[in-house]
Amino acid sequence: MMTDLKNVRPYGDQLGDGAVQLSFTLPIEYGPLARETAKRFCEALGFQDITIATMEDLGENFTFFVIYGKTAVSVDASSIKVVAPKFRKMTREQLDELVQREFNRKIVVVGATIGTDAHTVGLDSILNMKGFHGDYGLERYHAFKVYNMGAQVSPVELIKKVREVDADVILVSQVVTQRNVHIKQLTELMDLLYAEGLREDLLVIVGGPRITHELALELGYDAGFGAGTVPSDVANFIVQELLKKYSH
Amino acid sequence: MMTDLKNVRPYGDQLGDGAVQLSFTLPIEYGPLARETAKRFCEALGFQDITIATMEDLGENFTFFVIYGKTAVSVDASSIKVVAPKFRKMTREQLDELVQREFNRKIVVVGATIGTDAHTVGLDSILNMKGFHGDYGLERYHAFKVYNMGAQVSPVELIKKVREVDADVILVSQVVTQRNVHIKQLTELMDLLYAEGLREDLLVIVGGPRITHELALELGYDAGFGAGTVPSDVANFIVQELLKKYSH
Amino acid sequence: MDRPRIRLDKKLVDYARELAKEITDQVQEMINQHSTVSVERAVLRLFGVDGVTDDQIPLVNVVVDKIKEWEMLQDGVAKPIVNAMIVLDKNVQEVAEAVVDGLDLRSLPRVSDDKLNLKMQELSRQSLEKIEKISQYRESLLKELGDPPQPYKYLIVATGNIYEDVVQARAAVKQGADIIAVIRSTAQSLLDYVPYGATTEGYGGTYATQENFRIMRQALDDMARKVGRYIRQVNYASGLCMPEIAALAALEGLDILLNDAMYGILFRDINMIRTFTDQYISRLLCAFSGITINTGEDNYLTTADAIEKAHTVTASQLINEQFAIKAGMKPRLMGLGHAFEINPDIEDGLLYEISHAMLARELFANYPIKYMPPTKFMTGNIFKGYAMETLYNLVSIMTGQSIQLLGILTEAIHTPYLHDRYLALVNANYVFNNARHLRQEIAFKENGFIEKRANQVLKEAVNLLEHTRDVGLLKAIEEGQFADISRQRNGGKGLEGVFRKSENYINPIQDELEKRLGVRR
Amino acid sequence: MDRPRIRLDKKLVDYARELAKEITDQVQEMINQHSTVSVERAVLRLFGVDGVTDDQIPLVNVVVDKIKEWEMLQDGVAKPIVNAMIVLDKNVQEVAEAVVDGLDLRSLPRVSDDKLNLKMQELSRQSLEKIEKISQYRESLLKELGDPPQPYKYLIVATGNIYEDVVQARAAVKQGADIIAVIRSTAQSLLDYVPYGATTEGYGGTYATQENFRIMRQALDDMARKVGRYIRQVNYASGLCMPEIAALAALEGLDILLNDAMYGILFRDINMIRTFTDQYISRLLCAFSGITINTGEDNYLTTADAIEKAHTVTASQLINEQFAIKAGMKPRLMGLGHAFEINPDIEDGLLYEISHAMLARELFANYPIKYMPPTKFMTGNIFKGYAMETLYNLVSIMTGQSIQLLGILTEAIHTPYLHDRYLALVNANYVFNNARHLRQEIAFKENGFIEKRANQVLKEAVNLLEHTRDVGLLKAIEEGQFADISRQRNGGKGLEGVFRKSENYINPIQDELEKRLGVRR
Ligand code: B12
Ligand code: B12
Ligand SMILES: Cc1ncc(COP(=O)(O)O)c(C=O)c1O
Ligand SMILES: Cc1ncc(COP(=O)(O)O)c(C=O)c1O
Repeated sequence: MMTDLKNVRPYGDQLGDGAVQLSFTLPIEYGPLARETAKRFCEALGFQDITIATMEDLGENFTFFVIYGKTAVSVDASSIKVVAPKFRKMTREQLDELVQREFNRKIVVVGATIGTDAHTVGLDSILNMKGFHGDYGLERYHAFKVYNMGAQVSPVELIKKVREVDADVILVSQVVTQRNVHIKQLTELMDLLYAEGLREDLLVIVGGPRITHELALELGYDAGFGAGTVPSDVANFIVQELLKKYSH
Repeated sequence: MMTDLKNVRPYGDQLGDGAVQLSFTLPIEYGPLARETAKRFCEALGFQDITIATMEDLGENFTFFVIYGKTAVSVDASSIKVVAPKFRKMTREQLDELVQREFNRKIVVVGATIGTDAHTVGLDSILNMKGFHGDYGLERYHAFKVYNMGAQVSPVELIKKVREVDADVILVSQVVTQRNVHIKQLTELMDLLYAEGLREDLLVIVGGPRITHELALELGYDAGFGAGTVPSDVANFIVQELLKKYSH
Repeated sequence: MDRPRIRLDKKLVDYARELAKEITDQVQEMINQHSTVSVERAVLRLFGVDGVTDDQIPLVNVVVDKIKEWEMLQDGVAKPIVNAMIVLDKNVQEVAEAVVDGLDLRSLPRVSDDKLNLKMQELSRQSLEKIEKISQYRESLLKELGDPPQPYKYLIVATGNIYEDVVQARAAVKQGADIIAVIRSTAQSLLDYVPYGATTEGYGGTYATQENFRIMRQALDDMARKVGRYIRQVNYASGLCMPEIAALAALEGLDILLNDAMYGILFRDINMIRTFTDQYISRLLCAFSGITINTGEDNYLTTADAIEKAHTVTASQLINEQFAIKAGMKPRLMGLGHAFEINPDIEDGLLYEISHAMLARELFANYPIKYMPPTKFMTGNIFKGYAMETLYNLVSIMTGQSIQLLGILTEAIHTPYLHDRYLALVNANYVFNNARHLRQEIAFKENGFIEKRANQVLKEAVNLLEHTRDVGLLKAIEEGQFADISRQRNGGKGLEGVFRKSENYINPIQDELEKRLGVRR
Repeated sequence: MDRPRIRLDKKLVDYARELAKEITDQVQEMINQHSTVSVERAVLRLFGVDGVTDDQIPLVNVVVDKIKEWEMLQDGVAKPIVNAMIVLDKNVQEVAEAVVDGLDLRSLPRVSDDKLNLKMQELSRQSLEKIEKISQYRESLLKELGDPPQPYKYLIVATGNIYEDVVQARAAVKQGADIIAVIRSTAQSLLDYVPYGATTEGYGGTYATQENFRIMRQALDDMARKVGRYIRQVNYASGLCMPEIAALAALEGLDILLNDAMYGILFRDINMIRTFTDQYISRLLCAFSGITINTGEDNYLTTADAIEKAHTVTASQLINEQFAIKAGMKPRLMGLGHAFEINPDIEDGLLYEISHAMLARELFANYPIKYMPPTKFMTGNIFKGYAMETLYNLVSIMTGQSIQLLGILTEAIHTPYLHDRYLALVNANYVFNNARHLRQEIAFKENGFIEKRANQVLKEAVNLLEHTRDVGLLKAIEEGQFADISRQRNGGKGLEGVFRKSENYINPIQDELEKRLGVRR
């Protein structure tokens, strides 16, 4: 399919049909009024050709809907500048060699899940030998010396460790995002890094299933890695970014 | 849950959160640009707090998305006038007795799926003894004499039958709605009824999974019955509507 | 043990087959006395007649209609045409074009029967050799690329536009489809001709044309090489043009055709004799060219209750089997159909589904049987529908089905969107892989519900077959014994295209096919 | 046959239980020497101390902290308080309030031991009689309304606001839920007190308070009468306040408590001795009041691989079982946990799941075991997740599980929306009903994959238990044998709340419970 990037619209079964599936619950009693309200709601979102595929009684005056509609809304994708961590993909062996040649020492990485967040699996899958989806973790590289501090680490503890091991890179993980707790915690860390005069010397990277590179940049981080990240992405980014940093 | 009908908005896990699930495909290659385009698309629909729950490569430059977003859009349900066939619910026995008393004859009903549509199960479930969902069909009522013409009946044949049996009611079914073929076929029938001078004397009712009462009225029908209709609804509507008709 | 077993009453199974044989023996006698316009057009197509008139009427239609008009059709279309070829020293296409341009074949002198027969045989052999090559090529491609594991994942495309169909088919193959069926435009089954060329406008489906077959075939072969597994192509030899579609499918190397001995009669109101005759010739072609047929027993359950009428599926399968045997088909080409259509609200409905699936599997142990997904009880609740498809896929992998038409979560709403098909594959890929060898690890209780139910359905099928044998299949259909639908032997569409063969009737293609398939009558 | 069976190596099973018994015997000795602040606060709560100070600190915390400050805690909280009651002729609440207001219990004269003991016994009996009445009432309600069929459908609500939780719980019950759990606010497990009153602000859950218990209980009982089936209520006796939550749950008639002998240590970094001691007292209370415990073995599989570490689940179940026996619990109250957490991309993953589920079922044949849904491998593809839940529900009904925590299709995205819960019920209702008696109709191959795999997991569990017996449980935990997490015996939260009992230590509630449960030590 070749698309006109100036005019991208959802595709159901033909180009430009604008077909979208929605589901939601309305806090209104099951019945004809609920159906009509749902339809109006979809119209207000700009949908036409609205099919109420199902409407189901959830009890307690709630009604659940599955709806298909078509929209004329389209996006000009040609004007979008994507923000994503930039690196070209090299193999582990190449990276190890490169670091050996250019740094002649291991790059020191400290990882932690900060604040109240107790989820470690994501961070571990980037750091541990075993890695993720058949892609080895940073510990497997000769290029890195990894300190994995685990979960619920306070920014203060983290910074203590950074100083202790003279780290080049901080990797923080944030999985819980309810009530934007991750933003609070990430901001706290970044503020402290500046306050301690450490920010400049470090590459500071954040990851997690609902982290985007865009958000990371906004919060003053060097990169953000989201769902499905493989360790080699992170390894490549770190090495290539540090090289840039040091060559300036 | 008591809702402010003036201000109805989807409910995810708290009143007013406006949470909606969407899924759609964009005709654009899987990757960061696709992700950003999807996000912009949802923004253009008026969503905030957009979570791209998943983005999957369909091949051939198509990308599939499941997205959650929140909207500030709400609907004033208090101002909506619902259009729906009006009748009060009486039992089969009551209806049979009523017809016996008021008409002293059976009401004659002709049913058919018209045009190219070959779906009969819906119509049958309204007409046949067995009925639908444990609710007996019209043939089970003493009140009705039913002629079920089956599928792919042309308007001309249908009208011939109506004259032949001196029908009171026409029940047409339309299931296939691709390219609005049902609208074409329903309009054709209605035009012919007028042309033949039969419209006034008849109750003309349409049903089908994507038929609404609103649409039926627009097309000049007396009522429209949608998905999940039970025969007793139709029976009640017919009897009560004919009573009104004759008492005028 | 490579799948669970149930014990069927062996005597009853044999008896059921015997009944079905008797039933179809009677019908075959009638078939042998008849031919149809589509059969004759198929002969012309196989001889090499192609193209349409300026009004888009296929030449084969013009020629057959003319010959019928000249009252020469009772002898078959081959004789007058081949006679003209010899007399005028033209090839078959030139003769056909000449007829379109006004040539009256009645005006030509007759060559000797010997000469005629020789030429007819030559043309038939050439034609069948061509088909043979095509099917050998497909065999070798299948070997080269490798056959995916069963159940094959069968998906439909239905945009109406063959080029858009190709895009969707390619995507589906990438996502894991093993079989692609292009659904036909709604009205096509009642057209008494095969449309021509590449088409871009269809209604709920895309027209079956030779060119469309070719375009899709090429796209699928391309993709097959890319993904490294053989991809099967499906269309419909159903409706008024069964034999012609079978011929075109053979010429374009299709793998599977929907083809049922009774579907057209019951569900499309096509005349009985027309359908029975057409199915025979179309199956000879399938048998010869190695095309698998898929029968349409699933359709019984879209109108009737899937528990009450389970036996009609079995009875129809047995009848389809016997008809196929008569056309020289081997079990490996008989994709008999059945379906997962029980009301999901029924307690222990899954036990019934397993039982019915096991019955089909046991009765037709090495046949490539085709399993159809839930459709009737799919609702607008796409999530619940997706759960139903999960169990459907599980029953299939658990009981060892062969061809799996994947269920679509939006079945109750619209013809599949691109990602509806993707989600169908996500579901099947997950279940098939995650439960890959489940069937080797479980057994069903001896004399338990599943076994008993299967035997009961078989018994009911035998009762229906007994009655059908007694009154004859035509009468049974008139009585409405199948799918609760009654059709008259002198009614239905396409009756005017049926004719009784004269004593001098010759169909050289049919003769050659019957000879090669060893079913010479 | 009411479900399929697999044959486990009987000797190995007995040996495994013997090992778990030895392991827990060692720990129990240590438990007997300790008490904790939460145990003492539970005693006060059961005597009848209620309420909070102006700063929202529970009176029981103030009192216990004071007594600790006065270095009187090693004898238990009961003695000084009951002494004060007698001396001052006040009820327990009045004494507690007096302490908050500054009364120094050290200043009071001591009454005779006999008098003291008599009063303590009286108070304990009164307290336990109250609990007995409550649990009898619940028994009779269960009888009256009827117990729904297993697996029970267990759903969570987690809005943070108890009143909104009630709305969502009511809706869930209407849709078919049998059990409602109110998830606790994230931080609560690490609070060393139980919050007070009705709460409307929580973080990813709603605070467990006595008043919240009461509000939900009433709502569920109302709904139970409406829908005509008994509805069970769940909360968490986990974290730093296990005994107190158990006491409050007993007083408010809860049916189930999440309660694990090691979860707090491993997953919340709570001190070992604290957790072991607390779990014992909390289980005495559960045993007495007929509260089912649910253990947390599912948590092992959220960090470790569900195939590689399957045996850690089994080992933990056996340890939990022995600890529960020591607290006088009967099998019918032991809801040991396990989970459906295998990577869905694994070929034959479903066979592993079935095998693991059968192992738990066979080892704990009549126990109300609790089955947890896929969480780790749930993704943003809610459709695929829904398919996974379908197989999860199928495995449960097929292997005869008892308590089914329903999976939520948006597990990877957010805490459940109202309709996410509804869809979970749609799935479970469909599968449980449609496959209701499947378990009576199938058998697993003798010596097949499922049976062999189960025995292998059992063997690995035995190996782990053997090592644990050899080094002792505390040491094994220090080594990181469980969940790959290492905890030190002198580390962890809540250590400061643990104390060694003096020779004069008295806990009249515990004594009475042990006596009545026949586990007098
Ligand atoms: C396992 C799990 C747990 C385990 C955690 C065990 C552990 N030691 O990690 C336990 C059971 C303890 C747990 C507890 C809770 N959990 Co939890 N949990 C999950 C679960 C099921 C899986 C998470 C996971 O391991 N994913 C697998 C990893 C590999 O994926 P990942 O984290 O996305 O990591 C990848 C990328 O994001 C990235 N990445 C991640 N970190 C980093 C860091 C860097 C530097 C880089 C470069 C990349 C990177 O790379 C990884 C590989 O691609 C999710 C649901 C789900 N299916 O996602 C809920 C989930 C995350 N949990 C949730 C909640 C609410 C909780 C609780 C608060 C519940 C409660 N009320 O008690 C508690 C409290 C925990 C706390 N204080 O934080 C919610 C979060 C909701 C939200 N949006 O905020 C979820 C989504 C479940 C839900 N629907 O409610 N949980
Ligand atoms: C069964 C079925 C068939 C059977 C029909 C057999 C028969 N004799 O009826 C067969 C297999 C023949 C068939 C064929 C086709 N079908 Co069809 N079929 C269905 C299916 C699976 C179920 C329909 C059904 O029976 N529902 C059960 C009844 C009880 O429900 P109902 O019709 O909604 O009726 C209720 C109400 O609507 C109402 N009602 C209906 N009629 C009337 C009339 C009156 C007067 C009143 C008061 C009420 C009323 O009351 C009923 C009870 O509540 C649906 C998918 C689905 N699950 O819905 C597709 C579906 C309807 N079919 C579809 C299509 C496209 C076709 C074909 C065109 C496919 C093709 N390309 O060949 C063909 C052609 C048929 C034709 N020419 O019309 C599409 C329609 C898409 C659209 N929106 O237009 C659907 C939705 C499937 C899909 N996703 O593609 N089909
Ligand atoms: C055997 C058979 N032929 C054909 C079709 C398709 O219908 P049509 O006759 O419209 O081509 C079906 C549909 O299920 C079928 O089963
Ligand atoms: C035994 C047990 N306790 C408690 C919890 C809940 O966690 P928290 O400690 O945050 O209350 C779980 C969660 O799965 C559990 O399994």
